[in-house]
Amino acid sequence: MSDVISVIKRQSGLKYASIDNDEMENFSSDEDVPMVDIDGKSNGGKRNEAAAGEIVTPGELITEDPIWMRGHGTYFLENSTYSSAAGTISRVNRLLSVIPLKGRYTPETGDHIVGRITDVGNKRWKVDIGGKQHAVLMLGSVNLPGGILRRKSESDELQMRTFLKEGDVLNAEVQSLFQDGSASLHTRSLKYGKLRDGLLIQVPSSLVVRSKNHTHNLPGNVTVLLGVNGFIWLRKTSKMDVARETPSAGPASDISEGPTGAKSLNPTNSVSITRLEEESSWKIYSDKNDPSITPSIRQNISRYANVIKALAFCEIGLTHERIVIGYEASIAYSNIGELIEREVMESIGDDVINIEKMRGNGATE
Amino acid sequence: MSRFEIYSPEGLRLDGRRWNEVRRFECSINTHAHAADGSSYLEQGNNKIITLVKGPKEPSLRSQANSLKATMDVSVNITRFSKFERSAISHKNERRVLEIQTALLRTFEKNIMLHLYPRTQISIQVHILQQDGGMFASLINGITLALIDAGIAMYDYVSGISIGLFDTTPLLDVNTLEENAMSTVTLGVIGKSEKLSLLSVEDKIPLDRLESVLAIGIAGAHRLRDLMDEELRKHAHKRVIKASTK
Amino acid sequence: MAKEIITPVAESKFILDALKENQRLDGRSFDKFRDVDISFGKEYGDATVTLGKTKVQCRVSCSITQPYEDRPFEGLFIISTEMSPMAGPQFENGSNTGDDEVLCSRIIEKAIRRSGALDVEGLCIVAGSKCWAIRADVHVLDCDGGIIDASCLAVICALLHFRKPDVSILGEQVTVHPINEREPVALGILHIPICVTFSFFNPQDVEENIKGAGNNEIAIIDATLKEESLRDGVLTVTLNKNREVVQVSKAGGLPMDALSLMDCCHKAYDITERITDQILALIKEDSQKRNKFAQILSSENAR
Amino acid sequence: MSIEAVCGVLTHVDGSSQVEWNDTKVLCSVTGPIEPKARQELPSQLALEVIIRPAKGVSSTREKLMEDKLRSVLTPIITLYQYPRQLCQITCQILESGESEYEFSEKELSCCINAAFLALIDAGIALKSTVSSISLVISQNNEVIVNPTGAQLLNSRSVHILALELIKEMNIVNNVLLLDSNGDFNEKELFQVLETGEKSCLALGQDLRKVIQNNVDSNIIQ
Amino acid sequence: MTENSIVNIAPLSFPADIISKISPELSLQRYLSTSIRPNLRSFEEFRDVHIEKDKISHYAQSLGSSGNVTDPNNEILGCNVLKSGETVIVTSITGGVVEDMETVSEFEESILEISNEDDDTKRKTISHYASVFPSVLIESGRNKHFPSDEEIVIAQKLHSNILHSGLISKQALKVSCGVRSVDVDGSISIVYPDESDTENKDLFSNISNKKKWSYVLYAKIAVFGRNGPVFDLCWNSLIYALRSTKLPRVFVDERASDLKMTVRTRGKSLTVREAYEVLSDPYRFLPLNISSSDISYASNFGIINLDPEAQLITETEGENMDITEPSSVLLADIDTEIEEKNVRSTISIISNGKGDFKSFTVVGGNVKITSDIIKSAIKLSKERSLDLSKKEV
Repeated sequence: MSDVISVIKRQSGLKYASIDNDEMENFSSDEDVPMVDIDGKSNGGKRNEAAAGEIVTPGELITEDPIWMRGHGTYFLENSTYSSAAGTISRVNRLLSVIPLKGRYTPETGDHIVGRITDVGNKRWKVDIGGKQHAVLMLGSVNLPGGILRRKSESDELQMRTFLKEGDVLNAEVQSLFQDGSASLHTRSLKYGKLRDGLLIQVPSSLVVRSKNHTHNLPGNVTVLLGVNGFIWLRKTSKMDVARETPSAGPASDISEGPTGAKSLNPTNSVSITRLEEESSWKIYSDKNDPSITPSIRQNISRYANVIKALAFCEIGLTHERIVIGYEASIAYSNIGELIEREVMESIGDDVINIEKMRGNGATE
Repeated sequence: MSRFEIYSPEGLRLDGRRWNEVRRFECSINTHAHAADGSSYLEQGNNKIITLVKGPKEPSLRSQANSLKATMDVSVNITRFSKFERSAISHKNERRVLEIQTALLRTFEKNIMLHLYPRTQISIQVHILQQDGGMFASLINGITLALIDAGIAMYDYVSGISIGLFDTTPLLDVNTLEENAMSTVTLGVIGKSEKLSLLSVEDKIPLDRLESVLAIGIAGAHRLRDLMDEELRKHAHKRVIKASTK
Repeated sequence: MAKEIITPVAESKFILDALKENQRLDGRSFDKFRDVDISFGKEYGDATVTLGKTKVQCRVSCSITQPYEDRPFEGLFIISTEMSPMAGPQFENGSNTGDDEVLCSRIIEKAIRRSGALDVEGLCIVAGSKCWAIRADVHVLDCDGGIIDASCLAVICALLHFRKPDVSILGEQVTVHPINEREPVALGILHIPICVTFSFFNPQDVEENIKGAGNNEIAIIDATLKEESLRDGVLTVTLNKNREVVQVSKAGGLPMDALSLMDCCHKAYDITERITDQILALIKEDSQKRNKFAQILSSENAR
Repeated sequence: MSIEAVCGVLTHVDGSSQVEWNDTKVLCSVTGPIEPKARQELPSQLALEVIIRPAKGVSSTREKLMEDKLRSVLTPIITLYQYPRQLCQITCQILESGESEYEFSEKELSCCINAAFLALIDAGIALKSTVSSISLVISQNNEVIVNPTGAQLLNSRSVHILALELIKEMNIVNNVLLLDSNGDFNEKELFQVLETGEKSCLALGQDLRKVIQNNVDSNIIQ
Repeated sequence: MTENSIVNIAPLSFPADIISKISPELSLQRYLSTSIRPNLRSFEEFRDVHIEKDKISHYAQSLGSSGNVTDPNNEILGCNVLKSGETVIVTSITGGVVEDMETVSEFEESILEISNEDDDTKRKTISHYASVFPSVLIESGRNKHFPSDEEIVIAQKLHSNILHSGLISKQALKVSCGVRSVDVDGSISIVYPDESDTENKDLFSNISNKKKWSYVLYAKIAVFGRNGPVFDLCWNSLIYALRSTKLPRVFVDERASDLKMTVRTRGKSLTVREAYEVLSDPYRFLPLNISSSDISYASNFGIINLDPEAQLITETEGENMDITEPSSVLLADIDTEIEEKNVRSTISIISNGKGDFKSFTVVGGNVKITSDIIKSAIKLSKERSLDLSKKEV
């Protein structure tokens, strides 16, 4: 290539007199930075290694050291490694990878997620979990009315729509991953199943902080289900939820009652196989919402929803404490609708951070 | 209209720029977070372009799913009010628009790591609100930004630039008046390299001039790449600070 | 039914390996354009171009119509390239909305119509009210790759070969003289654009192509159908004899170094020179043959 | 001037033929039996997709009428039941019309019929019997002219196209596949056309057999 | 099924309509063997044709009432409604005026003049004749926006047959353009060349040699209740409509005849003669003179082999003769789906009842066409055309 004609860097910003011909663009006053000297410092990547947590953009050289193993978000040629996404570098004992700022949810085994059924097909449901591909929920990995021990029969296949049909929202756990990264779910515990009496909101999945338990009862008789995939379900606290929070007297076998709205017929907490059969009766797949939801609970649910939206707007990680703090901070605004104003959202975000710092308990990382 | 000089002897163009100056280039990403995975709004001179990238998502029609790699589709919507006069007919399936869509698709098909997202679909929608020359080049920049915002793995930036040739002097980043008055070349350059992913010459150019026009174009494209990179890093920095306070 | 051409993996690997060793299936070198055979039909404006196994015919016809309002001084010139299953099973009848068909017709449009190869102002009879409408129909009879090059050649040869009836004007009255009455008039051809298509292959893996400095991507001229279906990128350069680049179209595909693209343009220019001379010789020879026994041709009142 | 026909001219189709007769030239390609699109499929027999493309311009209603006639000629002679749920694409490209397109299509159609017949044989599709077709004209002074030129067509009293089904080495006329006459004529002239037509169809049949003969010879290396 | 019980297969018998559903071929043969057809007509019996008086055309209203035309923007120049069996065909003719683009050189024009002076009975070459531009729409309940193959084929057949039949000569469509002049006292008078005296001959001459116009006729044919091939019905309806068609007189404003205007575009100036505003006179009209000797009517026939096995066992002993040649039978005027589906070979004849033909189409199909079949078809078509020509338009 003949030598690239290097172009002189213009120091002062040029004020462009608006040309009489009006359709010509008239520049705002800000400085139009024309050609920068090609061989100037600003172009090539810095020779030294990019530090951890530092921002890289696609095509940028990260390191030339061959010892690093190349993980997600990188590609390599001989021993130089380049970044293939815009994000921050993470170096975990010799595994170098780039975490993109934004990206869809990538399922991991064991994640507690909330999803929506999009398709009913041969012995499986397709579930939209906001990932790159829809997840699969096999007929075999679902609780069927009549208890766990029942064998799956032909008639079940025909009645699949009576259990779960398109549009139903459910919470489930990622059982395993396929070769191309898509997830296979299961709901074989009373904790999981069809969700009702509530409202679904979506936030970027990176904002939901992974923790041991994702179902929290909130003041104001509302329960929140933080799906790791960013799908969040808010609903009226059911008896199940109450039972879950209070340490149950009976032998708390691992079958803890799920908030699937399955009404436990006898309040005593003795867990017995027979009770399981009653619980996994047809109720767990009923579509009827609980009629006794009072308007005040509805208001609480929508207030919580707006609080969560505010936190997401300020890109603050969602944890149980922060939601409660945010809720308390939002009491000041009587009209719930106001909460989604930009300024209000920002002020809630700041309040949550300040109050949290004051309380000193900091984010449960 | 009176014949006014496209390029004055003193070396000034209609809008006061020099031969090697790029127009005002302002871009922002994550502008439509609710509507799409990746979005960008680009103003290059008077070109105003919104780009939305949806994906990698479940393909809408089952038939489109390819088991080895993601399938892509590009749709360019030239609004009727984008030019000075409102255009009578909608440009939807004009052959020129079909050609641009195919060219953009084939440019980014080679740049995106499609094999990482099998059985998925990446759909790119571009809305041209206002166009003032070098529209094809701005489309390339808009799509590059939106793809990066969507977090889709790609090898490098693709930066687009248009160069006019006013009898012997190449003029960088032409607007409509210059585009109508002279032959223009549109380039799609890969990152900081001198590799051309896209090259389109629509009118006659002397063979011996082409090389110098390409050289200027590539330098210009690198310049735009740096501007995009700068904006991206600023945006990323803001997010990282906000995230670190979590 | 458009059935994609699926080349078996073994065959595609074989072709790629052969290319790596500088070999092509039909023994041609990378820069060798298939030899062009042009034949003219009985009537004026009928040219058939054979490029290896690819066979394309172009028919030019004329009629009198009204010019567009915004261009009262110019005649009309339309090029139609419609594919039919005759060319190969991968084409549907009358379809021209597929990606490749759109690119092909747009390139020919830019190469011939937009570049002003035909002098449209010479087609005007009475400014604002009557002008000639020239129509070039491209029929692809057999497709073995290189349709764009063959079609562009066919259209140019047909235009050079075409003669329209002589016209005399008195005031508003236009009279068309049939061919047997007055010698028909040739069209005004301002320059002869020749298309040359390059196909690119990437012998190494993608990262090498993007980041590597090696630049050893393979570029071959005038690929056959099999090579076309395996190529990673395509570049179509149109030049004419007076060293002008009429149009260049590299619509994406394998990124190529600017220098090697320039090199392609220079190679294309040599081929352009050779083919242009061949065309002009053939046209002269055909017109001599015609004048010897200018037999009466059926009158040219096209539809 | 006799017919010039050659088979196997195209490479990417199953069968092809080019027929040139008295300044009308037609190239025909046959692809099949192949997988049809769902909407073309017939449960019990071969589906025929007939496409005729004019020399000048894009195919319009005139070509649609010619396609309908060509289809009605080919349907009885192809053993359709042997290729159930399959498709056969017959594409005829008219290279030189040899007549003024606005008024006439007889010469082009008769050439298309002969070309399609040769292409079907070249493609090896099973036929019940054979066909040969000619165009005729009754001139101003009432004499029947076989295979007229474009000029004779223009100043004729009536124009006829005739396609006959020939059997037993194309020596015996089995049936009239198509007779389409237009213009001013009476019963006597009609039968006169049929008679003359029969003789020249038989003669043409022998020419076609010779073409098929040397096509087969050239394909099979002795 | 136990081994030893003899299964007696009683012959299944179905009522007629079920047989026609299960195997239409068999049911048709059964009908034919009793020498009647599914539509209960005899083999050679045509459906009767009933045509309505032309009521809706532009001129029909004026003729009816006091002569001045009620609705000026009713553009229909000629119309016909034809009922035959269950099928109804409504044909409406509209027109337009177009400038002659393909002006012919003097040399060819002179031939035109010479030839139409001598007897115009002798058929002239085809370039003297014009045609109608039909568009056929077969109502099938679904609103489709592009015509089906059948509609296209019928429309094109109508167009080329009208052209070849020499029904409409180009002379008949030539426009003799009148001039509208505003007299000194403001009264508007329209003068036509053939009616006016000689004094303003020059006025017409300078228009006539400047621009030539001719009429263009479009026909919209709507078919309701399609019950079998409809080409011959469409043709007959179109002929009746053409017989009732009238062409409006056309004139030009006087002052427009010699105005020049200069237009500057793109740096070039251009003098454009004022485009003539051709107007049609809503009151004055000329009948379209189609040559009555060339009027002809269409009829269609089908031929089918009688399948011996399917014959009902009739008592007549002639039945057991050896069947060498499957006797075929000629059916006139095919209608109903059963006939249309099973009759592969058809004959369509357009004749003028006096033994001359305009069009004769035979599609062989799988039935042997013999000359006596053709003869009997010709005889029937003559009778048909005769009684169709007697119908009053």
